Amino acid sequence: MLAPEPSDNPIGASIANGAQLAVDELNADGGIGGADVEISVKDTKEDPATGRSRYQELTVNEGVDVTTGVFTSEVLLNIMDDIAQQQTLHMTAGAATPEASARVAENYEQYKYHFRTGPTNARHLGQNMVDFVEAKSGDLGWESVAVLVEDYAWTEPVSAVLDEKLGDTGVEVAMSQRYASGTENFGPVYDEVENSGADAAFVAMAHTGTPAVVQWASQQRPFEFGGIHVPMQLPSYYEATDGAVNYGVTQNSATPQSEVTDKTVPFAENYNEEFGSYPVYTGYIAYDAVHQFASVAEEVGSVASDDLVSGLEESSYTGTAGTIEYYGPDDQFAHDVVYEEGKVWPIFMQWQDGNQEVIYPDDLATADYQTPPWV
Amino acid sequence: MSTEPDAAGATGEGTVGYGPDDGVLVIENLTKRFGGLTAVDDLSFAVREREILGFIGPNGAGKSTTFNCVTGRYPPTSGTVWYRGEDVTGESAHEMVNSGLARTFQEFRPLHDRTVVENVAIGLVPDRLFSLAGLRGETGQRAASICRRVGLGDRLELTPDELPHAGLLRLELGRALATDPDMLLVDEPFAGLSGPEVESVSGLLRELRDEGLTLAVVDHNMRGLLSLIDRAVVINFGAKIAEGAPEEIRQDPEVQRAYLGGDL
Amino acid sequence: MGLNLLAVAAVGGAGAPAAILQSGVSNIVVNGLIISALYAVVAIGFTLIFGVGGVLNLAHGASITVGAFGAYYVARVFGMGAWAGLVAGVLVAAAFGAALYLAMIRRMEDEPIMVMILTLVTAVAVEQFVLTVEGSQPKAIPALVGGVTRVAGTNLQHNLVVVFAVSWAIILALFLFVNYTDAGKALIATSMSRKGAALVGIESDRVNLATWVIAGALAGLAGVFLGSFQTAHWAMGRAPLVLSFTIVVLGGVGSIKGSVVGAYLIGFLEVITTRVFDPRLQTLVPLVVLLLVLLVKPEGLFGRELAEA
Amino acid sequence: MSDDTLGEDAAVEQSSPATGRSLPARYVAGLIGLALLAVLPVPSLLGVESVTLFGTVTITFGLSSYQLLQVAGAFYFAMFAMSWDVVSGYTGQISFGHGFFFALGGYTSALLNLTYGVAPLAAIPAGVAVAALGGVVIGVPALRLRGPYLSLVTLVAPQVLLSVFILFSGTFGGELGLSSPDNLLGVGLGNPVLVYYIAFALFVAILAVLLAVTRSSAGAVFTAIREDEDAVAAAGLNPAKFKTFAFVLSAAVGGLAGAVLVHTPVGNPQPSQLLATQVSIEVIIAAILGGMGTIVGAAIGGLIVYLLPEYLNTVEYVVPVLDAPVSEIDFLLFAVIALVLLFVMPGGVLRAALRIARDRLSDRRGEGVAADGGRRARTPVEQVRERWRSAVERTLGRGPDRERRTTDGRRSDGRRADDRDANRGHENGGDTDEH
Repeated sequence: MLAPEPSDNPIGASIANGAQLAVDELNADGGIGGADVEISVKDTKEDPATGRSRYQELTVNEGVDVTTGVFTSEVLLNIMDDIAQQQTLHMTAGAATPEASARVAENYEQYKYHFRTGPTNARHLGQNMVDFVEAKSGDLGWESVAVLVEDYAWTEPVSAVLDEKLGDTGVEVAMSQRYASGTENFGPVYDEVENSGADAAFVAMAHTGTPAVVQWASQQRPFEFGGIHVPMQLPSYYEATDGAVNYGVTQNSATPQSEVTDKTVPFAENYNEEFGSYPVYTGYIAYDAVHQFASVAEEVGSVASDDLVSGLEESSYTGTAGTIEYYGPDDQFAHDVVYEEGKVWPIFMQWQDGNQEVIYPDDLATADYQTPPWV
Repeated sequence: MSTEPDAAGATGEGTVGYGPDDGVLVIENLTKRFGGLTAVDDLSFAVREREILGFIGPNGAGKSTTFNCVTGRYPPTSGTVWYRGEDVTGESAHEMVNSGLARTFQEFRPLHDRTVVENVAIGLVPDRLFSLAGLRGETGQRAASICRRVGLGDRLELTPDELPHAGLLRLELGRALATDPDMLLVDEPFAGLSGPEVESVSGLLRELRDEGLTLAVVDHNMRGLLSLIDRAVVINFGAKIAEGAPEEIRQDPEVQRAYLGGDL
Repeated sequence: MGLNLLAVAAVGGAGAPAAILQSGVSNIVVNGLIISALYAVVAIGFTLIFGVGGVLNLAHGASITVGAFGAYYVARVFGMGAWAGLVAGVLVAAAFGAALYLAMIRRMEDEPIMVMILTLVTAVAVEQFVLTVEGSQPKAIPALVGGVTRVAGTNLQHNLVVVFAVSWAIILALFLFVNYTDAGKALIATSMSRKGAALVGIESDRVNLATWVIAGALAGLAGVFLGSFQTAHWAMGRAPLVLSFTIVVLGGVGSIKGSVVGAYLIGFLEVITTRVFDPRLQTLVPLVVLLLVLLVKPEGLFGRELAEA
Repeated sequence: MSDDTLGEDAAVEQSSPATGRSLPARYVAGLIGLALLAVLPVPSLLGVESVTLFGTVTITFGLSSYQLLQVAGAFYFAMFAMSWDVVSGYTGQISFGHGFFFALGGYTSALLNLTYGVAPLAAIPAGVAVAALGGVVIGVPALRLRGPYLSLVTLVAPQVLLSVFILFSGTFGGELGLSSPDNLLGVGLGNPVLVYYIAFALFVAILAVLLAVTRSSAGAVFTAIREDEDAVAAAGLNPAKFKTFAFVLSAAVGGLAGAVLVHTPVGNPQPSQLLATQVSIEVIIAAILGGMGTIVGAAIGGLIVYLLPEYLNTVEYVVPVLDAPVSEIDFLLFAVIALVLLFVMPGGVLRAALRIARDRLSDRRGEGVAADGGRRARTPVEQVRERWRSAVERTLGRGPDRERRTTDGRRSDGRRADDRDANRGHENGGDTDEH
């Protein structure tokens, strides 16, 4: 289990706790093939070098059968070669870079031990944003958007898809910027957005999301705010930002109240009971990954990596975030979770007075979109 | 070291303008200004082969500045310095040393982190990055013999901080000698020395001259110097006010005015 | 100076529609004025310590973090409001400065290199402590004053106006203190010559302590401001520390006037870089300026003027 | 290794003529240490990592594969620390941003490999060359700048580099770095013993070269520069040449370590490992704690500083007040421990150990402490301190530094220096040697 700062970063904590919950359930249910499941959590500190060292600790030293987790794309890419060398199954739960699956596709025999249980890869994240705009821009009243994307590896495919397809949705792209990683002062960026006259900032943010949304709200910038904003997925985020996140929109795997599948709400409730808070998306994915791994291991009757690989390729498992299937070895996104309506199809939610309300897709919607009052 | 005929003698004293060959070290129209302050003002003089020249002036007269301009600590504002017929104006400190002009520091600058003999040995290190000349074997012996030469033979393994004042002066001389100079600039050697010590150091300097070295000795105080030097140049406010044999200097009215009859 | 900058901005923005251009320019001016005032507050504390104690305080950025989180706790966690947070942030950071001086610096005053190393490690320890306790997610500190006014095509946040006004009030107060009070003159005397100050009966220990307290308070204030219009997080002190170097080197060591001028140069340079050229150059430009000044004119553009400042 | 006593050794060891040419105890200790490091992987090589005696007592020797990898990583870090020591410990030009050189070496080699497919063996020398060039870029300004100003340049240089990396993140991978390039000679995770020995061989080679240089006359000149540049010039030596040489040598060695490191399974071309402020700080702490200006001390300090957090990482104890396990706050603990140690023994662990050992030894021999009292030389830290003070004093116009220096140098008379005012007018102009 590789998680960033599992004791204080909610993303890392969700990975660790989600997996822990799944393991507890498995063991209560007799383990895998009668054997108890042990879990070992290591802290990547969101740092590629540390992540790699911890991965080596898990695989070289502890000889684990499967690894999961990894939130940061850079960390994942940095352990891909070690995964190949160690020939140990890895189920990513957090990092979105399609470069990982590209390597699986290009060099299948070497890299086939990598699967991405979630989230959908970054190209699909971009596609998901386009699909959202296409479906909802009318309801939201977004005629033009300013695309703001943080400059990290995971957003490159997102930007590529947005550049390519956003224009075709009928929404005008008034401005498009990849701002520097580590940006803290969004004043200049927002001034540009204002000057561009866009209705909304359409964002892809993870590492830099908090200062961005806090400054948007506290400065009452005259545009709306939505897209993929990872911290905003955090159920305790309203509290953490002192309400600044109100009216912000983000894509998400699931929310504690959304019935993405039958398992979603029970899992969220169990998690809350056990750990005193609700999980973020990585929690759902890590939980699903452990369960899917267990069911495949039971099925093939082995924890040998090669058996597990073929087992997972065949597997269709309905978890908390949707029905999880993987693209085949020949697909350009080999071993990535399939992005498709009815399988894994993320939701979009808006913060409304402290609640995460689903606004898309319509069948799961719990509320209508609200425009910030100052816009 | 060769003993050339005394070329400077022909030129005579008091003549304006010196040529490159008027002495071992020739300073012509040297001026150094710091901002608005003129520390050295159009100063010219020559140091002849194998003499001991006294370079004298009251406190603040510009002696050390002249010295520092000659030895490359900072470049003169204008003027020329010749050493052995070559224009060496503005050359850096180590280049001057390598061309044969060594100096001591008035305020003593030993390397506090090493012994006496190691302090001297640093002067024996060739100015090359990669050198096989180890510091132990031969170098160590040469350094030790230089220490003995300057009267520190029994204190090789002491650190500078353990040396008395006179010992530090000897150490300065030892380190300068280690660079194998033709000429030595000695900055204020006698200040703070007792009478017998002055005698002893003077003896050492005279011996060095007898071995072929040319010396220029700076002091603001002529007392200890008179028996040592062959000739003196006296400056005040950065300009030369007198030049000649010690006795002439002592009688010179302008020199007496500069010192208000005091220190002479 | 303002005029020159306007000209540069206008050239940079040439070709844009006039209205946008105009709002862009007023934007640059407003943002530059405000951010520069904040930078000046940070840099003055840094330069005072350097001037008076002769040491570089690399924990100055940590003081900013300490101030910001002090304010965060009082304002958010204890729910006592933004202004109480401001006071708390300043006090906590001043206490941090005092503690640093008394526990560590006082014994190392003559060892600038050890001070530099120890303060650097202290800064790391503070960062790591905040990271451990609060995590890596940034925290929002409530704005001192809410609301926005539209001025000359720019949205002017009232919060930033407060930042600007308080910063300038502090700068002017310090200037008057240093020049017209006995305590301030003692400070200058100590910065000129510790020996000399001792001769006229100034206890350099107390002056140094006062300097560290003042510098800590200024950094704390800046931390609260930064936290209130950006966010507070564990590494928030790093960039301001580097900016302080740049400003102090630019403006000359130990000079309040120099720091203010340096801060305005750097502040406007930063704002213009981000608006007119590329926002991603924001961190690079001050660094390059610092290197250039160090290499070309290390005594600063204005030399040392603490003597009369 | 030469065994002369000039230079830094003099401060460490009491050179007693009585010991003659027999190998001093510290060399024996050093060689034993190296020998131990050399045989560390043997048990795991033989597949015997533990033996159970009489069915009850289990003795574990050697290290697990993962621990071997960790020690290999520590070797590279020790090389960084040694490279820092050459320039900062010896010449007193304190570098606050040595990561600049590690990153130049590591990134150059990694980029050549990743982008152009250059084999590691060919890419590494290129990395070394670029790092050495970086040494010139920093070393030449260092000729003009003194004290804190030089340190500011070194502090800022890696940040400029990092900003450039972020600005051109497409090429340099930004804040989080590049992915790992090919392994050197194809030695990867599967062969931890070889990974270990490659690191160990390079470690020993660099240690030997740096010991040779610093124990040669060049080393004596380096320490003399640290002590007094004018005196060095007065000895006919060009301080600028030697300072630049020290910078270039240091940069090249650091670059070499960085370049090889990225081609191992324990290293990555990433800011957090090569360029971050944290790296540069850790190197300083390692060298100072180990004993600045000794090379060996830096090596030992480097090993300890790298392995300490790795050890803390395995500790599962939860710190009560912070409510965080030790393994997650290793760097915080490290910083606090370092702070305390720096405060208690700024002269370094090695020096302290040697001093204690020496005192014990002389006690046993019945020699008085006085035998050693004659060699109370100043530590490099004190020397550098002295230089800085003068640089700061000059900058601040607090009068000529010489006065202080001579006070420390126990000048007996109190006469006023001739021409001082003129000098002062000059020296107040700034902190540089403008001339």
